[in-house]
Amino acid sequence: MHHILKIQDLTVRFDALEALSSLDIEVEPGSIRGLIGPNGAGKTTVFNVISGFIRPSKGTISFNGKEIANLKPYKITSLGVARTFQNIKLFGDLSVIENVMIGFHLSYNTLFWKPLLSLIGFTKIENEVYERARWLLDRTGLLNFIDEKASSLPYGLQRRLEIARALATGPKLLLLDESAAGMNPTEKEDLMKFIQKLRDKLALTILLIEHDMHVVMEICDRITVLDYGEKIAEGSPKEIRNNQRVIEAYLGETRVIES
Amino acid sequence: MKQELLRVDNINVFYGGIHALKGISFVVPRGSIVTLIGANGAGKTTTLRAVSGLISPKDGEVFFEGKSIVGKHTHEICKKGIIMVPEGRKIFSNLTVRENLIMGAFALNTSRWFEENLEYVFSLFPRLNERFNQLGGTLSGGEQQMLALGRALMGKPRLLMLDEPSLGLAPKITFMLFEKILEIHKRNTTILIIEQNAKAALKMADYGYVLETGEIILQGSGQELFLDERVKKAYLGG
Amino acid sequence: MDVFFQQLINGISLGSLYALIAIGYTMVYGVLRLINFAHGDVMMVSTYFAFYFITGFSLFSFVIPEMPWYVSFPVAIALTGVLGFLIEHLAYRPLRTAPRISVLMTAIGVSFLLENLGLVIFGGRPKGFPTPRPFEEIFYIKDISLPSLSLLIPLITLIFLGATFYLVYRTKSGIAMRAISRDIETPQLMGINVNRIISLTFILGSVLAAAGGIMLAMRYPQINPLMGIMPGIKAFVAAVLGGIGSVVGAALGGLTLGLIEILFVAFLPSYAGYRDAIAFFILIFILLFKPTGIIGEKLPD
Amino acid sequence: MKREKLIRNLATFLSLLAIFGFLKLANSYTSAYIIQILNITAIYIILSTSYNLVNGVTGQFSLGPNAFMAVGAYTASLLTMSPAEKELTFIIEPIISPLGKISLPFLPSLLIAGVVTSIFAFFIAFPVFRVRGDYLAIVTLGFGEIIRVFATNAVSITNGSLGLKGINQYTNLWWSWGWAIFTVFCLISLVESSYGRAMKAIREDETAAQAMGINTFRYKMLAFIISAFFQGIGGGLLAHLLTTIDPKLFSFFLTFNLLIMIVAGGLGSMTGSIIGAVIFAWGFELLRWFEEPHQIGDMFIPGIPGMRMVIFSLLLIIIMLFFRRGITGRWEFSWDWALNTFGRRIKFREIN
Amino acid sequence: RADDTIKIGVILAMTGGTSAFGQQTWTGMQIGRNIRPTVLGKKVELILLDNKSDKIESANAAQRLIQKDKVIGIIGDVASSNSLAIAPIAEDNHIPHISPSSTNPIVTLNRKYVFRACFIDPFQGEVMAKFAYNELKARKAAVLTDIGQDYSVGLTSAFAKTYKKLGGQIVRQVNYQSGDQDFTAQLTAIKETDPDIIAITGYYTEIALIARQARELGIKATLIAGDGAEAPELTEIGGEAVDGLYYTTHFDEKAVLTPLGKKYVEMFRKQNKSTPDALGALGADAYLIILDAIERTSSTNPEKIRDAIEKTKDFQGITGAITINKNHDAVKNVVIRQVKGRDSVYISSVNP
Ligand SMILES: Nc1ncnc2c1ncn2[C@@H]1O[C@H](COP(=O)(O)OP(=O)(O)OP(=O)(O)O)[C@@H](O)[C@H]1O
Ligand SMILES: Nc1ncnc2c1ncn2[C@@H]1O[C@H](COP(=O)(O)OP(=O)(O)OP(=O)(O)O)[C@@H](O)[C@H]1O
Ligand SMILES: [Mg+2]
Ligand SMILES: [Mg+2]
Repeated sequence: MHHILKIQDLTVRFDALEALSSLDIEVEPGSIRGLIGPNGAGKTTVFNVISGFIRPSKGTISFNGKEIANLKPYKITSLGVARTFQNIKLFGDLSVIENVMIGFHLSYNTLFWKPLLSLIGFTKIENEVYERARWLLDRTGLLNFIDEKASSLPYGLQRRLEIARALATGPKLLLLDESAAGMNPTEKEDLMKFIQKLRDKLALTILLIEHDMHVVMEICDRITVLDYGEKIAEGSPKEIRNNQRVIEAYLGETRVIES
Repeated sequence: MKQELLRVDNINVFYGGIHALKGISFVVPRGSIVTLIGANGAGKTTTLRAVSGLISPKDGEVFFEGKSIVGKHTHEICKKGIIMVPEGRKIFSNLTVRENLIMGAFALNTSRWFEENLEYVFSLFPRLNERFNQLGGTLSGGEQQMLALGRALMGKPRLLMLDEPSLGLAPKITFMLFEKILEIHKRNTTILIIEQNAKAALKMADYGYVLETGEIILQGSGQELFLDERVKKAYLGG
Repeated sequence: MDVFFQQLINGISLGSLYALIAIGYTMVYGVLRLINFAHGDVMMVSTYFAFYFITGFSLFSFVIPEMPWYVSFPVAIALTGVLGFLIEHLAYRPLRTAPRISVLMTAIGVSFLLENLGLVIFGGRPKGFPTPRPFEEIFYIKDISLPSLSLLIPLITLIFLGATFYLVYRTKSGIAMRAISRDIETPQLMGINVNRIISLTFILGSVLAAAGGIMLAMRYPQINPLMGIMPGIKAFVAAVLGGIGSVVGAALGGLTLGLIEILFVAFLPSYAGYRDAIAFFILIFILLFKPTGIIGEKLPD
Repeated sequence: MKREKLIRNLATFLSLLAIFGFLKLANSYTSAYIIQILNITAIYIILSTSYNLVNGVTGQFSLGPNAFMAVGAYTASLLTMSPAEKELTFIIEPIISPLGKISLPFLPSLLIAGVVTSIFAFFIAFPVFRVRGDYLAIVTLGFGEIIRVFATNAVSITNGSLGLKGINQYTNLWWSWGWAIFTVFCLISLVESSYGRAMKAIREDETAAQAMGINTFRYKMLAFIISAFFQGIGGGLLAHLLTTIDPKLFSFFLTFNLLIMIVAGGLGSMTGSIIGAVIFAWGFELLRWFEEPHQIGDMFIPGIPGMRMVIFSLLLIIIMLFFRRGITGRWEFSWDWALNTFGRRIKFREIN
Repeated sequence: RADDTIKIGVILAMTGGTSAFGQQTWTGMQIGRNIRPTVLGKKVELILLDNKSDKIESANAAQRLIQKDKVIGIIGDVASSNSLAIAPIAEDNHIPHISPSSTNPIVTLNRKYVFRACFIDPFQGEVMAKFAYNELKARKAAVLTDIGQDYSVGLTSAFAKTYKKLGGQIVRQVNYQSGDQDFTAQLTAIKETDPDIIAITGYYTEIALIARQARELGIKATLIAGDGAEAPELTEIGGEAVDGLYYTTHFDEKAVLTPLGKKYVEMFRKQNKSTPDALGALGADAYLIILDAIERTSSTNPEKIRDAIEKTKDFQGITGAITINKNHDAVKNVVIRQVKGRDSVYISSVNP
C-alpha cells in the first residue's frame, strides 16, 4: 500500500537524552492519524523532524516517496507539509489577514522585479491573495478579527489562526500540534468537524497531537502512542483505548472522569 | 456565608479601543474554589490579569482581604499571597528547572520552606526532578506546564489563580493535577481557576461564573451550572 | 623570546582591561537585552570624577580639596553607581514595555548626551590623569618590563569577575536578573520587584565601568570626553566574542581580544594600521563557527 | 474599485508633478544653502528608506550601512574623477594602474557603484546571516569598521586618510531627488508585494516564516542586496555633492545617524524613514540657534559652542520616551488614508 | 548696523572626534580677535559654526555662512578632510577661505580662493629629518605614524624621504590610529631594532601616551615629533616620559618674537594660565592674515581680500613673519624646541 509519510528507524538525540529511539511510522493518504503519549514522550520532536527544524541523528523520512529528512524547513513546506506550533508562533505584530496572506507566499511568488515594473499587475495579484485569505478566515471563523493584530487575539483564536495560516500554504500533509488546547468542548467540537471537512474536501492527510481523548478517539482513523521516544502501541481508537500499556503510561484512570 | 477573600467590584478594562471587561463583579470566598468559564475571548485571562495587577482597570475596585489592591504593583500583590499561573506557561526558558523553582520562592525568605516545598512539588511532578538541571526552554510543552505550576506552588499562595492549568497535559497528569488541586485546596489555599475542561472545573468548584464578551451572564454553584442547559450547550459540548 | 614574553604581558594587561569593561557591559545586557551604548561614556564620566577628586576643585563657592587616591577612587566609583542608577531611572525605566530598539535608541541618546555635556563642561582638550605614586612602579625581569598596573589590572579583573559570577549565578537576585532578561511580566508574578533588580544591575554595571575606567585612566593617563567610545565598542566586541550575556564569556572575550590585537601588531608591525580591523575579522571568524560566541548560551526561541 | 485606483494613480502623478514644480522653483529662487540642504535631504531619504528595508522591514539589526556607502562613494568617485585629478591627488603613493586611467560619466558610474556595492553585500551576507540578533549587529558593525580601516590603509586605491578631492559636483536637485523618488517607489512596491510580506514575516518570527515555505536566507539576502544597491547610490551621490571623501566620513557615527532617522521616524515604516530623514537634515541646521548668541531684552546670552549636540541628544531621548515606536509608529501613508481623512468633503461636494 | 561690522565665518569642530583641536583653535582665534577687534574702523564679528567633526556638516555650514550670514571670508577647519569640504564651496562663491592648520597639500591644490596659515608637511618633515641626522647624529630612526591623520601620513613621508636621502636608515615604520591608547605592541617591535631616535608624527594626545609606554618598556631612544606635539597637555599627560623630546613648531618666546606674538603669549597666559599651544596660535594667525589683507586693500570686497591675502609678504603675525607662496601655503620659520621638565626650551630656528 502507498504511504504518504513513511518514517523509518528515526532516532533523535539531544546531548545525553534520546528523545526518539528508532521510531517507525507509516501514514496512509487521506487519513487522520493521532499521535499521543505522555508529556515529554517526543511527539513534538517528531513534528520538528518531519518539518525540518531538527535533523535526525539517524533514520529516514519519506514524503510522497521523496526523502525529506535533511531538507530545509522551507523546502519541506513547499513540498506540501504544513504545521502548527505547540507554543503558538504567529507573526504577532501583523494583522490577522496579513498572517494568512503570508501563508499564500508559495503560490503567489512573483519575480521581484515584476511588482517594480508594473504596479497594475501586482495589485491584481494582491487582490486575489487578499480574497483567498478572506475566504480562509471565513471558514475558520476569524472574519471578524481580520484587521486585528494577531498577538491581541485571545489564546483560542490564535490557535485557529495558526491552522488557517498553515492551510494557506496549500499542504497535502497537515501537522497539528495540540490545536484544540485552549478551546472549550463546544469549540473543540467545531474544530473536529472542521478538520474532518478538510480531510474530505481537500483530500488532506492529517497528523495530530492531542491530549484530549474525546477529540482523538472521535476523529482519528488510527493512533500511534509514544512513550520515552518509543512507539508503545498503534491501532484503531478502540484498540488504543483498551491497551493496557497505554492506560498505564498515558491514560491513567481518565476514563473514570470521562464517564 | 463564608468570609470573602477576594472581591472584584465592577471593573472595566480596555485594550486601546477594545472594551474587554464591561463591569465585572464577583467574589471569591476564603477557602473556596471558584471557576470562570467562557468562550475564547470572553475575557477570562483579562480578569486574572487585572486582579494580579498586570493591567490596571479603568475603573472599579479589587479588594483582597478587605483592602483595595487596585493600582498596586504586581510584585506587591504577589507578596500579599495572590499567585497566578499565567496562560501559556511563561516559564523562564534561559533558567534551569531548579532556578525556575527558586524564582517561584523569591518572595519567601526561609530556605527551610523552600526545601519542604520542593519535595512537595517533586511529589506532584516527578518529571521535574528528572529534569532538574535542564534549561526550561528545552522542556516539552507538558513539562513546561508542570514547571509553571510547580513554580507557583513554591511561593506559598493564599489565593492561587490558575489560567488553564491542564493545557497540554496528558490525561493521566491532568487527572492527577485536579486531584492535587483539591489537595492544595484542602491545605487551606483558596483557588480561582479558568479551565477549558469545564466539566472537571465545575465538578471541583464551589461556585462558578460564566463570562461572555466581557460580561458575567450567569453564576451559580458548580452543581447548578453543571446542570444548566445553556451552559451544557455552550461550554460542555452538548 | 624576551620580546614574546613582553608582548604576552602587554596583551594580558590590555586584555584584562577590556575584560573588566566588558563584564559590566554584559551584565546590563544580561538583564535588559540592551546593548548599552552609554556604557563607555559612563566609564568616561567616572574618570572625570576621579580626576576632580584627586586634583581638587571648586564648585560654586564650595572648595573641595585634593584627596588621596584611596578616598577619591571609592567616592568616584560610588558616584558613578549613582549616575548609573539615574540613567536607568530617567531614560530606560519609562520604556520598560517598549520595543527593544527604542531603549537602544535612548541608550545612544544618553551616550551622545554624556559625550557632548562632557565636551561643553570639561572641554574637548584631554587632561592628564594624575596617576597616584604607588601605581607608577615598574619592575624589570631581565629586559622585560612589568608596570605594576599590568599586574594589578588582571588581579582586579579576576576579583570583579569572581564577585560578579557569584552574584549572577549563585544568588537569588542574580537568577532574577537572568529571568527578567526574557520576560519582564512573569517575574513580577513571583513577587520580584523588577525595577529594583534592574536598578541594582545598572548600579553594579556602572561600578564595574568605573573600576575599569579608573584602571584605564591610570594605565593610559589621558582622559577626554570621547575616550569611552572605542573602549565601549571594544567591550561590546569582547562581550559578543565570549558570548553575550555570559559573564565568564565577557572576561574570556576581553582577554582574547587584547591578546590578538597585541600579538597581531607584534608579529606584523607594518600592518599595525589594520589592528582594529583584525579584531573584527577574528570576531567574525569565530562567530562563523560558533554563532553564539565562545561560551554563549544557546537561545531557545 | 477601478475608479479608486484611477484616483490613486492620479494623486501619485499630481504629487510627483508638485514635487517637480517645487524643485524647479527651489532651483531658481532659493539660495545655494537651501539647495544644499535639499540635496542632503534627498540623499538621506535614499539612505534611510533603504536601510529601513533591512532593519525595519526584515528585522535584521544591521549596523553596516556606512560600509555600503563607503564602497559606493569610492567606486563612483574613482570612476568619474579625471585621470589628471587623480594623479594630482595621490601624492603619497600613485593610484593602481587601471583605475588611474578610467573616467566615466556620472550615471554609469553611479550604477556601477550600486552594483559593486550589491556584490560586496552578496559576499558579506554569508557570514552576516549565519548569526542573528545582536550578534548580527556586531558583525555588520565589524564590516563597517573593516571597510573604514581598509580605506585608511589601502593608500594606492583610496589615497588613505588624505582622501579624494576634486570629485565633480554632478549631484544637483534633479539627480538627488530623482533617485530619492525612484528609491522610494521601488521600495514601497517591494514592501507591498509578497516579497515584502515574506520579509516582514522573517522579522516577526523566523521559525514560523520558514514553516510558511519562506527561504529566509534568500529573503534576508535580497533585502540586504537591494538595500546595499541604494546605499551605494546614496554614497555616490553624497561624494558628488561634497566633491571630497575620506575614510573618516564613513565611521559608524554615520550609521548611528541613519539609525536615529529610521527609529525616531518609526521603524518599519517607509513614511517614518522619510520623515526621519527630513527632520534630521533640517533639524541640525535649525538647532544651530542654540549656539548663536542671543539678546533677550537686556540680557545678552553668549553662544555656547557644543550646545546644539546637547540639545539634540536630549531631544532624541525625549522623542523616544514619548513616541516609543517613533513618530509614525508603523503607520504608513497611503492615498486611501488621505482620501478617507481629507476626502470626505470632496465626496460631499460630489453628491451635491 | 550691518555696515559697521565685518563678518567672518568660522567653521570648527567643537564637538565630535577632533573637537579638542577645534576648541584649541577657537580659544586662540578669540585672543587674536581681542588683540585686533576692528579693521577699517569697523567691528569684526566672528560667526562660529560647529561641524561636529563631520564633512557633511562642514559643507552645510559653509553654504550657510556664505548665503545666510554673507560673510566675507571663512576660517576653518583643522582637519584637512573637513577643510576639503569647505574649500570648493568657497571657491565657487569667490569667498576667501583660510584653513588655520590643515597641512594636507591637496587642500589648497589648484584653488584660487583657498589658503592656509601654516607650512605644509614636506618642509617640516625635512627640518625634522635634517635636525635628527645632523644635530642629533642619529643614524637609525624608527617612525610611528597615525595612519588615520593625513597630517601624520604626510609628515612621515616627508621625514622618511629626507632622512634616507641624508644617509639615515629607517629601521622600522609602524602605524597606529588616533584614539588608540595602547602602543606597547608597536613599541616592543621598535625596541627590538634599537633605534637612535623615534619620530612620532601624530598629535600630542597620542605622543604623550606613546612616550610613557616607550619609557615603561625601557626604550631609551630620543624622541622627536612635529608641531602636533605642541600643547601644554603633552607634559601634563606625558610627565617625565616626554622629558627631552624634540619637536618642530611655529614659534617660541625666546626666539625673535613679533610684537603680535608677544601680546598673544601674554594674553594667553593671563586668560588660560597655561602655555600657548600651536593650534591656537595658528587660529589667531589665520584671523590676523585676513584682517591684514582687508587693511591693505581698504576694502571688504571678498575678491579684493583674496588678492591681498595672496600678496601677503612678511606679515609679522603671531607665529613669525608669514609669506604666502604660490601654492597658498604660509612660508615661515620652523622652530625647534625641546621639552625640559614642565616646559619647553628653544633650540634653534630654521629658515625656509
Ligand atoms: N493585548 C491585547 N490587545 C488588544 N486586545 C486584547 C489584548 N489581549 C486581549 N485582548 C482582547 O480582549 C478580549 C478578551 O481576551 P482574553 O484573553 O481575556 O480572553 P480569554 O477569555 O482568556 O480567551 P481564551 O479562552 O481564548 O484564552 C478579546 O477580545 C481579545 O481580543
Ligand atoms: N532542544 C532540546 N534540548 C534538549 N532536550 C530537548 C530539546 N527538545 C526537547 N527535548 C526533550 O525531549 C523530550 C521530548 O520532547 P517533546 O517536546 O517532543 O515532547 P512531547 O511529546 O511533545 O511532550 P508534550 O506533550 O509535553 O508537549 C522532552 O523530555 C524534552 O525535555
Ligand atoms: Mg509537545
Ligand atoms: Mg485566556
